[in-house]
Amino acid sequence: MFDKLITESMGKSPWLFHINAGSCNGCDIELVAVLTPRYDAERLGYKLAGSPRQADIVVVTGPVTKQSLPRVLRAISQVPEPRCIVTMGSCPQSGNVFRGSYSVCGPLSKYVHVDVDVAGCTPKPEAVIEGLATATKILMEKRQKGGQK
Amino acid sequence: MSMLQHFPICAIMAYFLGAFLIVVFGRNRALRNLIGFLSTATPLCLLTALVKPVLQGSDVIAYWMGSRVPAGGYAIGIALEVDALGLFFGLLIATAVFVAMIYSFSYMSHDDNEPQYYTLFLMLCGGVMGFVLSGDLFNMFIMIEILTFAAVALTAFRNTANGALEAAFKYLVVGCIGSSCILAGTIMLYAQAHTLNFAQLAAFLPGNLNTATVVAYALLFIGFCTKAFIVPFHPLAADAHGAAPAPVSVLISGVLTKSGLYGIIRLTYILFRTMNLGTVQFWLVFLGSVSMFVCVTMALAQHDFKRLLAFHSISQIGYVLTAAGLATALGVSSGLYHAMNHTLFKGLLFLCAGAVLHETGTTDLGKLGGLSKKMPQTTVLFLVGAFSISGIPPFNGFASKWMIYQATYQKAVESGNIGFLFATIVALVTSTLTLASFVKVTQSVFFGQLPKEYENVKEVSFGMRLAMGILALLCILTGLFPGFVTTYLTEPAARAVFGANNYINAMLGTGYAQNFGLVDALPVSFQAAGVWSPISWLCLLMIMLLAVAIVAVSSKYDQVSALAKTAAAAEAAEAKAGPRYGSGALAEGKYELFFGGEESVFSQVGGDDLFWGFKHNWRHYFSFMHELHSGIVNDYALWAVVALALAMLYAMIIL
Amino acid sequence: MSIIVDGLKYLAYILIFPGFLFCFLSGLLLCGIDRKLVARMQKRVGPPILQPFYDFFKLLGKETIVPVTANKTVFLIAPLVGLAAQVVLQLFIPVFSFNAFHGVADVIVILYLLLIPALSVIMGAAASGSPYSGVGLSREMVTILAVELPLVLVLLSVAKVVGNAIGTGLCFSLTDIVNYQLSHGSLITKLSMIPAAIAMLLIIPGETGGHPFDAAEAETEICEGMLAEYSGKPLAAYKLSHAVKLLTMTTLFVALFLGGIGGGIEQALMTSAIGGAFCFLIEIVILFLLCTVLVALCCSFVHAVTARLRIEQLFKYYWTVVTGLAVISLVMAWFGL
Amino acid sequence: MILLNYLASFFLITLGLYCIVTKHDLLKSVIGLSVMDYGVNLLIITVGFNPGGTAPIFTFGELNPASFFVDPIPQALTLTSIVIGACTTAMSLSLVIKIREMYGTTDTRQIRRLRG
Repeated sequence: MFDKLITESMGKSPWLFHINAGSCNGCDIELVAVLTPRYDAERLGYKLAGSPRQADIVVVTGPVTKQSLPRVLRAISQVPEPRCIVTMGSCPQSGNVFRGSYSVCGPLSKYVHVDVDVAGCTPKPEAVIEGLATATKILMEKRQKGGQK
Repeated sequence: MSMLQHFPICAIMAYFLGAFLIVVFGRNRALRNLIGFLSTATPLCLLTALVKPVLQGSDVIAYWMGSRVPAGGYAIGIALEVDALGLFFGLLIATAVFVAMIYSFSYMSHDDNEPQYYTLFLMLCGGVMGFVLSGDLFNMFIMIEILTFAAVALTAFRNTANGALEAAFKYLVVGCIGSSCILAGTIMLYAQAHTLNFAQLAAFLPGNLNTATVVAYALLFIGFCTKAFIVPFHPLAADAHGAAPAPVSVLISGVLTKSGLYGIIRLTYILFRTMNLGTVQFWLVFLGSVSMFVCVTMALAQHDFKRLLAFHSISQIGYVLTAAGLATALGVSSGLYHAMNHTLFKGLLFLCAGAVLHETGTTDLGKLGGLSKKMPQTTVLFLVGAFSISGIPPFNGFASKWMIYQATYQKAVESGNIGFLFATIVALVTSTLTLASFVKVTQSVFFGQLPKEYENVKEVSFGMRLAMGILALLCILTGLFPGFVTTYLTEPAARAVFGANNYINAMLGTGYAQNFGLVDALPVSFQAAGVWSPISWLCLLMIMLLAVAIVAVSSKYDQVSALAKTAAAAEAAEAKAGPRYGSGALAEGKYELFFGGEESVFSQVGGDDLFWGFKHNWRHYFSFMHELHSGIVNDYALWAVVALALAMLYAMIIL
Repeated sequence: MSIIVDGLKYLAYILIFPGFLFCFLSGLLLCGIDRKLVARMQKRVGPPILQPFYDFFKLLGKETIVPVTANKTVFLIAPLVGLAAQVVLQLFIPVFSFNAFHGVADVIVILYLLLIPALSVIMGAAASGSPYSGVGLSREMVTILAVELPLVLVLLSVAKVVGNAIGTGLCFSLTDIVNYQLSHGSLITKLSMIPAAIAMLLIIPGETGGHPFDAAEAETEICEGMLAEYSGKPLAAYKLSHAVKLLTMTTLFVALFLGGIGGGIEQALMTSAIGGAFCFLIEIVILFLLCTVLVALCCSFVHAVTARLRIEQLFKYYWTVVTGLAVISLVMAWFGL
Repeated sequence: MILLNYLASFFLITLGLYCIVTKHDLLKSVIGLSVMDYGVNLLIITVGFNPGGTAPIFTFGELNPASFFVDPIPQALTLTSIVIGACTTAMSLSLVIKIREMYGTTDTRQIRRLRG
């Protein structure tokens, strides 16, 4: 029962850690917009954490530049299990307009297992919330799977 | 009783004899250590044997050297007199000295001139012990000279260390001014009373206060202040501690300052107990509060481990002086309690600083860091000391500080003098500032990141850990059983402080004090000295255990680590299957520090500007203080002279 | 026999009320209410009131990572010590006429016990070795220094007022302070206590690290400061003890200034023939409501309308404005107003 | 006569202190200390001095009933004090030598590594 409580709670209190992997800041602003009064993601328990140690969901924006790649990976690795990786915007998925640049290493899924992709340039807040909700579900699943083993 | 009578002189002589024997036989290490051990263990045993009659039975042991007992009410010979107050300080000293000696065996083993070190060490101990057990003013002066010389020589012992010689010279100059004050004061008292015996002076003076005796009080007071390093003599302590070897620091802070305090208490409450006590109290409390605050702020500005500890030492002495100056039973009792605690925790902290110096070769807070991984036991011991001095319950500093707050506040309410209230507030704030500066030390020495050059640092040897362990244990015990300490140690001593008649009669025969028509200065009441019930601490312990148990149980059913493992395995499998960049790249940085995603580099947050937010607001004060502590010996001498002049002026005004 | 009964009684105090269970429930609930209120004031929907519970249980289910640079023992034990000390502190504060440890509650003991949770966070942060934690702990320590002086003055002035009234001259015992109020009405109705009460209201957010005095935990600036390296269970313990601290500070305020309310309730209830246990329960509810009002007043409202202060501004603010208020109170108390 | 002694001792002590406070040379500081010591010694002697008193070493056979002693205790004290003074001087001089070796100067204004 205690276990179930924890799994339930995991679905209700996902904390975000936001990594900017060379983004144009459009997605970053949009992510913040999700938390402001109009869309208020906090009503679902979403909260921006200051340190990856406290996060459940990592939100990556930007095309993953050469400069940022090792840092992104390092920060992701420092998030404790169970964790979910969400890419926000088209950049981390395809490179978007930066594709083909010498300094772009993306997509992110080349390096880590990405759980949710939220496409768009930039994605609408509704889409972001939807994506996060999906990620939360995956988080709960991960927790349950880990619990069974 | 007849046997016990010889114990005090034996205790003193054991040190001096040891010093002599080490000069003769000191070349052999084993023999030297044996002599050192025996000559510090013997006085401890002898004085412990006196606990029962003196502290519990409130006997006073008078010992006349060469059996020159007083004739016709005149004390001719040199006397030792051990009352509860003297024995209390004697026990403190014997304990601290014993521990410091154990520590020295390993700590000093790499120095040359070891025999000289032990000789001076034992001379210092003998001097202090002679001082507190003496019943004769001139004898006290002699002992003060012995201990000053020994302390100066020990300060300069590692004369290649930065500033050791300089510190020794400054200490010598100001210390000699203090000694001369004591001598002059002694002589002025002699001129009036024609006796040097404490008991006889105590009987004579109350009825015969005049300008000369009051000036003598000021002179003696300033002299004892230089020994206790009360403000304005605190820079000397800082310099001396910074340069001296750690066990000597223990002696200087735990033992030498106590002798000064003992002198002040004896002087004020036994000899000059009929002076205008209200104003004298105010004076003592004022000096104590100033010492407290000035030294703790000076400590915040330090970046050398031992120098910082030295300033704290004086800050705590300020507490003792404040409490002892209240002239209430509770005040004196709490002051003595804090004096005892000061010896214990300050000794512990200095020994920890010594351990750090021994292993790393530096005490610069900016250079150290992360030692807790290399020296875990020293860290724990240091934390015990740090919590004790900051007055965190349930360590001993809390018990005594709590009593001091009660005492000062009670005094403020009783006398209606808002100045004493000020002392309470200063004491409380100082306590927090103390905590702050020990957080700084903990952060920049034991926690944080380990610099590369200290990768090979090891835990200190068993002997040193044993010495620190004894003190840490005492810190905890005296904190957990404050009722025991107050009942059996400090209250008898406080009673002795106010029992001048008892003191006089024991020395000069029953009825002598009444001959001079004296009454006990102050009634003794310990009603307010009750300390909280220990059940609360048991509860704390229980809750702690409960919390630990809950965690232990819950981690048994913990699936998280399993989860992490499976996730890592899946990651690895995926990395193997798909053409991924840098397989296993994710696991790499997991257990490193978070640096905003950067690879972790060495970036220790040092102690220097840790409390910037505080210092910024006080920047004018700090720069003023920095300029004031100029390090020029003339300035320090000037302070001494000014203090002397003010003390004499004040004494004459209040007469 | 009586030892066993006493033991069970104390066990009940520790485990249920005012110990763990009460602290856990009402502390987290207070936190949730605080967050909800802030959200409403900012015209957001806000998280559910039970959000802190979800956060807490979620953190229990997360992996605990101990960084390589950390001193593992201190890093893991510090949160537990902090939590335990916080709960003990709650035990010492009387709830109207109910007092778990009679005669032990002493304002100076409380002053020092308040230090321990903060100190344990500091020690844990230092033990993690992170530079963010280093900066955070320095700010936390300065915050403690800043808050300590006005807090001391407030406590002394309360001690003086009550001491004057009951004739002992000084009264450090919190039990006596509350008992006095039970029979003579709340202290806040005294003129001299109003500045002290305002100062205390300003101290509460400082002590609990609330806005705008949260320079130590500035998450956007120094990555959660002291908690930068904490994850999983220790973090849960910290979050819990932070929540309990909110409860403790508000309960302390109630005990110091609003104790008289309990007397009124008791009288009202005793006369209306609903006695004993029910009265006690109502008192607990009233206490909780009072705490909520205080949190709304000094945490939520202040949070919603202010921006974070820099650490030296914070220090200056406390040592001038708040200390000034407390000094006014103390001086008035001293001259018997 | 006696007053002169007191004045002289007071003068010596003040002179010594003045020297210590104002002179920026280690050696002069040491001299100041010695001078102060002498002043105190003179004070001790003066306190014990009885005008017309005899030395307290005669036996009863050599004394008449009218003769009285100079107080012997201060003299013993002075002896001790002189010895201590000599020790002080010796010790401080040895320190001065070492400081001179290490710092290359005896100017107090330059010997201030420990400050603040």
